[in-house]
Amino acid sequence: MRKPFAITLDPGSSLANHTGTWRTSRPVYLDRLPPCNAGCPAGENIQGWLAHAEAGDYEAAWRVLTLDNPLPAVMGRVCYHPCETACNRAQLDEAVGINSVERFLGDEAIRRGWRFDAITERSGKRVLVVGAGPSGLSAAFHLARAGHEVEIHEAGPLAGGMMRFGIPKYRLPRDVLDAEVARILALGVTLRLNTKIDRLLDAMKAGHFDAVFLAVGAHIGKRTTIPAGASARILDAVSFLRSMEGEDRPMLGRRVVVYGGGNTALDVARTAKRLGATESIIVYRRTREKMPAHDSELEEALQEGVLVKWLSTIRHAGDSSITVQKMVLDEKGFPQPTEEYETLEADSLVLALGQDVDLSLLEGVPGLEIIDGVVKVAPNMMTGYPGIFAGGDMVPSERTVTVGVGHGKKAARNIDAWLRGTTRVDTPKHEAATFDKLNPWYYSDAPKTMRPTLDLLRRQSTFEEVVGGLDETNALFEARRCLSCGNCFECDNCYGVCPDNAVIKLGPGKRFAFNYDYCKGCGLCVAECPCGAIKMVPEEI
Amino acid sequence: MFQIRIHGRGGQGVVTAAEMLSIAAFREGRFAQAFPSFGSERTGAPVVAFCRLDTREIRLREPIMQPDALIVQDPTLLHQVDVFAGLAPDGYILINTRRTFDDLGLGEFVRGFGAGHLATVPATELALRHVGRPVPNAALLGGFAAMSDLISIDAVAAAIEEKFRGKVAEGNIAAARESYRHVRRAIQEAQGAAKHAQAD
Amino acid sequence: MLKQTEGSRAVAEAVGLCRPEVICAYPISPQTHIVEGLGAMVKSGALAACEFINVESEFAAMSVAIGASAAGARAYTATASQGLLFMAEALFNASGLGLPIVMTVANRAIGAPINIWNDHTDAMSQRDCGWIQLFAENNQEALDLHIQAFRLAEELSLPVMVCMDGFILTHAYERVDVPSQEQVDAYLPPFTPRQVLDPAEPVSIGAMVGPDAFMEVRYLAHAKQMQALDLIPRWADEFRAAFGREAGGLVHSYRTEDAETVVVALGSVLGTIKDTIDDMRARGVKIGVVGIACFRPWPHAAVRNALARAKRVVVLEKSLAVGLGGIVAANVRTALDGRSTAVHAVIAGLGGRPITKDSLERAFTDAIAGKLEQNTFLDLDHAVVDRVLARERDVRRSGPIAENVLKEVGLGVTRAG
Amino acid sequence: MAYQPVKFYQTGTFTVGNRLLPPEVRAVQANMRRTNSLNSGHRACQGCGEALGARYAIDAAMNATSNQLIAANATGCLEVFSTPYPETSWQIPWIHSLFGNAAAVATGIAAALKVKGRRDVRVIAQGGDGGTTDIGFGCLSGMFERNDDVLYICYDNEAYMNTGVQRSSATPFAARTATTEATGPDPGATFGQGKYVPAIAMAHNIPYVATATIAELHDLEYKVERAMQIRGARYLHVFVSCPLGWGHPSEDSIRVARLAKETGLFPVFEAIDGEVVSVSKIRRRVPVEEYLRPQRRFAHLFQPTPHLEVIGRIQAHADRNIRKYGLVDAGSE
Repeated sequence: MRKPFAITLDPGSSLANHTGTWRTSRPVYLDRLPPCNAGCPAGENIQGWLAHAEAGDYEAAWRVLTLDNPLPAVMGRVCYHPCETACNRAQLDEAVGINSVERFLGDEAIRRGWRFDAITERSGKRVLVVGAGPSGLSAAFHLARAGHEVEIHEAGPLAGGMMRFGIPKYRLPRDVLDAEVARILALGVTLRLNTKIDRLLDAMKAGHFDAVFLAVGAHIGKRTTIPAGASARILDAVSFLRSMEGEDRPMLGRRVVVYGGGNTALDVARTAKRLGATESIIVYRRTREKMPAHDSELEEALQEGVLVKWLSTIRHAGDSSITVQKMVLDEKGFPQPTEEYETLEADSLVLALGQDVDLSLLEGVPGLEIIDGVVKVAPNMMTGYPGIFAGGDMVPSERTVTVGVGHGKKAARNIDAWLRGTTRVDTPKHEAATFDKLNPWYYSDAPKTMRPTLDLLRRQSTFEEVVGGLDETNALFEARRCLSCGNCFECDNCYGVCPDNAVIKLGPGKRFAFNYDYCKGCGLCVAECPCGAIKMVPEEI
Repeated sequence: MFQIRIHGRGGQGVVTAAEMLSIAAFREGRFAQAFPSFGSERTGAPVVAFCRLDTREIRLREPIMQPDALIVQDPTLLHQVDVFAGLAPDGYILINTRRTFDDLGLGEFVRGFGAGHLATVPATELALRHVGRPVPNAALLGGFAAMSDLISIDAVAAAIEEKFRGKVAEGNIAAARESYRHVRRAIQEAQGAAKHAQAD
Repeated sequence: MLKQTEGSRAVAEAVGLCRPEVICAYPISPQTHIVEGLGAMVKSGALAACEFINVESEFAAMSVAIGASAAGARAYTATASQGLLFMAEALFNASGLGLPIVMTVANRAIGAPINIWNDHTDAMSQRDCGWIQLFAENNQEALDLHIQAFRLAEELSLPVMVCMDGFILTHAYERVDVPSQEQVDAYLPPFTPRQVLDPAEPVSIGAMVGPDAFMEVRYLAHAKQMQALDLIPRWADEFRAAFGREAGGLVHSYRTEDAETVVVALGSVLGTIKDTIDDMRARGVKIGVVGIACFRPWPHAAVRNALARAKRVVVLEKSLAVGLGGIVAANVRTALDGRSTAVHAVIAGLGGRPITKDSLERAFTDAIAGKLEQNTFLDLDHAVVDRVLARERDVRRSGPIAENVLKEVGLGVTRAG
Repeated sequence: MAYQPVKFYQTGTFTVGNRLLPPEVRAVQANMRRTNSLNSGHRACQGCGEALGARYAIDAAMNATSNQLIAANATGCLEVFSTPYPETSWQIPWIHSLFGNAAAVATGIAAALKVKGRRDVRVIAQGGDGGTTDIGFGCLSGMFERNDDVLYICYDNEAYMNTGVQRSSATPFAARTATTEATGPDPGATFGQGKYVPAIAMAHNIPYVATATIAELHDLEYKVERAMQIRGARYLHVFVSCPLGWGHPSEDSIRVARLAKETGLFPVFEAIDGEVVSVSKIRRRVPVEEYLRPQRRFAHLFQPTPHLEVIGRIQAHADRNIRKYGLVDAGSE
């Protein structure tokens, strides 16, 4: 049509007007480190595998998960999940049930028989792993994946270390453990059981190993001198729990007292209940708040009828009774003795006061530094002796399966670098995705799903697993509660809320880009990004 | 050119009367122009309407100030408005009443008007009888046709039919025709009486 | 087909024959009968494919017409007086956007004091709003001008105002020749808009134009109206050929061939003037009249020609530019630029004051005798205004002028409603 | 919510789209091929709520009508920033006539389309609060009363922003504008609570009346789509924030709009044939201070010390809305 001059205009002609010149600061996309990832001792990319789970692709999720941790089914049961403690969602309603989803994925993998990808290229190097506990298995897995030939020497009759000889069945069914160990071995890892190494250097030479990873754990129960009658029955927790794996179960009697405040103490007390003890009493010198054991475990124990004597120390162990001295906390929070005593009927006393490491195999290895009974290692997990690395309970650290798995991975990566004659440099971590960076409005309310728990009667009488797993629907639900803190999950908000259409949508999986020709720098995209994956940076003027 | 001025009150169909008159003239091949005394008078207020008849196009737009004929739809106006203003000597006067000019006190004023130029007719009564409403305009047009011979009663009937429909049209036509006969008779009598008077 | 009918009815039928697609109606005297007639036609189905919209104001009436026209529909409305002023903003908009809307203005005075009777103040107040303004001398011409108006508007893509005197024409029963639908269809092609709102070819109409282009836009509006000066006579000729009658054009001269005195006027008063001129001619007075059929665009050359041989010009107009005098006269003077011809404005018929032959003849005679001032107010009651002015001089709180005048004239309170 | 909620916990129904949702439950704005009816390059201020609301609404309408849409625009910010010669940002057939006649112009367009038998082409009229609640009110009411087939969208930023932030009849009580300065014994607007046109529209018993904010895109799009499914006069009143006129940071435009709803000051609902049929419940009820504080136009309510009486009166207004429209679920508090 012949359009009247000036008063009638062709559509979209304003594209000629580049309003980007108005801008004084510009939005940029970034990735921030989510608190769950930051908090995981095993260094799992939690948000990464949750993202696949959200999409219902559980195998992909499992594969991402197992890049860092080969034992998801185990971890999904025994991990004390610092990731959930750190989870930003806790400030909205409740933390995402990461641990339960991990367990779901682990169980799903076992159920469906998912296997790790076969190793393609081989390095020709041999690595000795001492100890088939969490650290050893984790290291073996990662080393094997890196193409090295791995041999595990385990002193015990079975693989698993503390996972088998420390953690009771009702927390970790053995078939689960066996399945995940088998899957690691399937990578071609050699496992020698009942193979105790006395002199490490000799063993290395004999086996032509290029490097060693030590993960013998801490299996010697700490003793303390308690005045005791001749016939007093006193055991230590480690050997007691280990003996649970044997043929004939230990005799404790009807009244059992456990001395200590760690998770092991709880494991013993709960196990005693299941063995038929009518009274299972924990004696601990501090208060519940000070107790190192995990509160969830204490809760379960109390539910099962375990009793706790707070602020108490054992002064004397007799044949059928023990004497307890009451304590009070001083202003600094340290327990101080009082003159108040109490006598408890007890058929046996189990000491759960921590464990020591058996360092005998290190004799004759030069350059090692032992402090408070543990081996000192460099940040790359290498001991003072080149090529000998160590991790798990035998190095200074919190003694959990998760930490052990983490050590295994870290050590493996550094051993790999060392074998290749390089040194590993960790990529700098992204800035933290803290809660204040989020716009939680966009997340709808969805409280955490509770895992089913076994009814009390059976918990007190049998060793069936106490905590059940999630089924597929609530696992999906739980996964989808993830806020994807700090990382774009393609919610299209920035694309939608830009008043200047200055956000370009790149398509599924490709995220977005800014069109700085038109972006006026209003900052709406930053304010309305749910997960804090955009920030404003000043323009150079 | 022949100019008619119609006096009446709002609601008596004064303007319609002028319009029908112009239609009747048009139907007989004349040029005609009808228009009201433009205003917004409401029911009951004095109203004037005009009608010009000619054999050629009418261009004049001024109000009619020297009418050749007057139609008075409401005799009570005689004492309010100067209805006779500008009336041509020996013009026509038709008044809606059953009384005579003398009864109305106009005997003196109309002395000298030709007998055929004066007539009264009870148009409102006729309207009430035939139409059922006191709208004397159509009846008066019938009377005017009889008095002036400018338009035929049939043209008036046709004009009424153009303005009204069905029963209303029929009633008005009936009223017009009766009024026509009434006036024709009255004028013949008056003229007869006039002749008689000369004969003496 | 010949008919004896009311002017408003005749216009309604003419508009109906032009196949309008959208008609906006808002009542105001004396225009009302026109839209009433059209409304009836649409309701009865006699006028098909037409939307008849009862709007809530004249402002809305013109706005609805703007929307309809921009969407490619042939749009029509009618108004008068205060109504025209109430749509003033939309009038400028319609012409500014170049929308070919046709509107009847039943000319009427503008208050205060409120007055429903005829004069040209309303149309004249909008003479510069960018619309083409045509003035009808009688009902036949009013009818014919509407048919021409649609063609003119749509060819130029400009709105056209057809002005006819309120009551004097709108309410007058006269003989008119109403053309057949075939005749009108042959003369007026279907509306093909210059620009249209259409999803198939989107445009933005009504952009904000700044100093960088506004001058040009206004110039083009002016240039378009200048084009109309050529088109209007051409279509008047075509109209004569098709319908066998004179109608429209720019100016009409009557007995001006040897006239020393030429009267200039617009609208229905031309009829009375012609009768007056015939009488004076009969007495040998060399006088004629020029009727302005198109006031906007101002037919400068045509008027200059028509008045070429005049010794004196008397502009008889029904409008007053307060503080200046005759509006038409002022335009006529520009047409006589550089000539010595005397131009007298005679302001007449304001607010429906009758314009009689006697008064006209008196005014013309005075003009010939050189006794007319530049501005003369026909039949003005000097006694009354002098007394009112005197009182205002003496008394501070002299009260409202209108009421004072009525008192003086002895009419008591106003009868207007 | 009036629309079908999507059970998706990570982002619920509130984000624009999500890679895990089927396209049909994502917002029109999530579509890579959305029409961008109001295109880039317009001259609206940074973070302009009206520019955002207009694209949201018109894109949704385009989507609902398969792009068979014509819009009439009242004078105002939207018109000025979108079509300064020689550029227009509109991708649709669009006309600007006057400040006060958008509704009437739209009526004309609708009439033309009806005559031409183009029932597939739909008409929208749009304007700001000035062009709607003040100068255009007569035409708007006329359009309603005739039930013309037009959707009128009012983008309400509560003052005459185009002319420099003067008070309109939609300006809320106590707000500072250039003609209701924050000085004297009772600073800010002192004209009651503003003219509430949605209720007036409902009083015309037109088939559809709804309110929405730029903070709830899905709700807004749902209402536009619903409106386009109905014939006759429809009215949509969209709350759009104005960083310039209200004095809040440009990035807060959506947040402020969200607070207007969450305080109850701006009820979000829809009405059929003059009766409220659904309301958008308040998710996390907040006191009006949270809404007032971020805006400089209300700064005088907090300086030097909070004017509790005035704030209380505003809170009372919010509470009245909450009662009247049932904006809070019983038991949710």
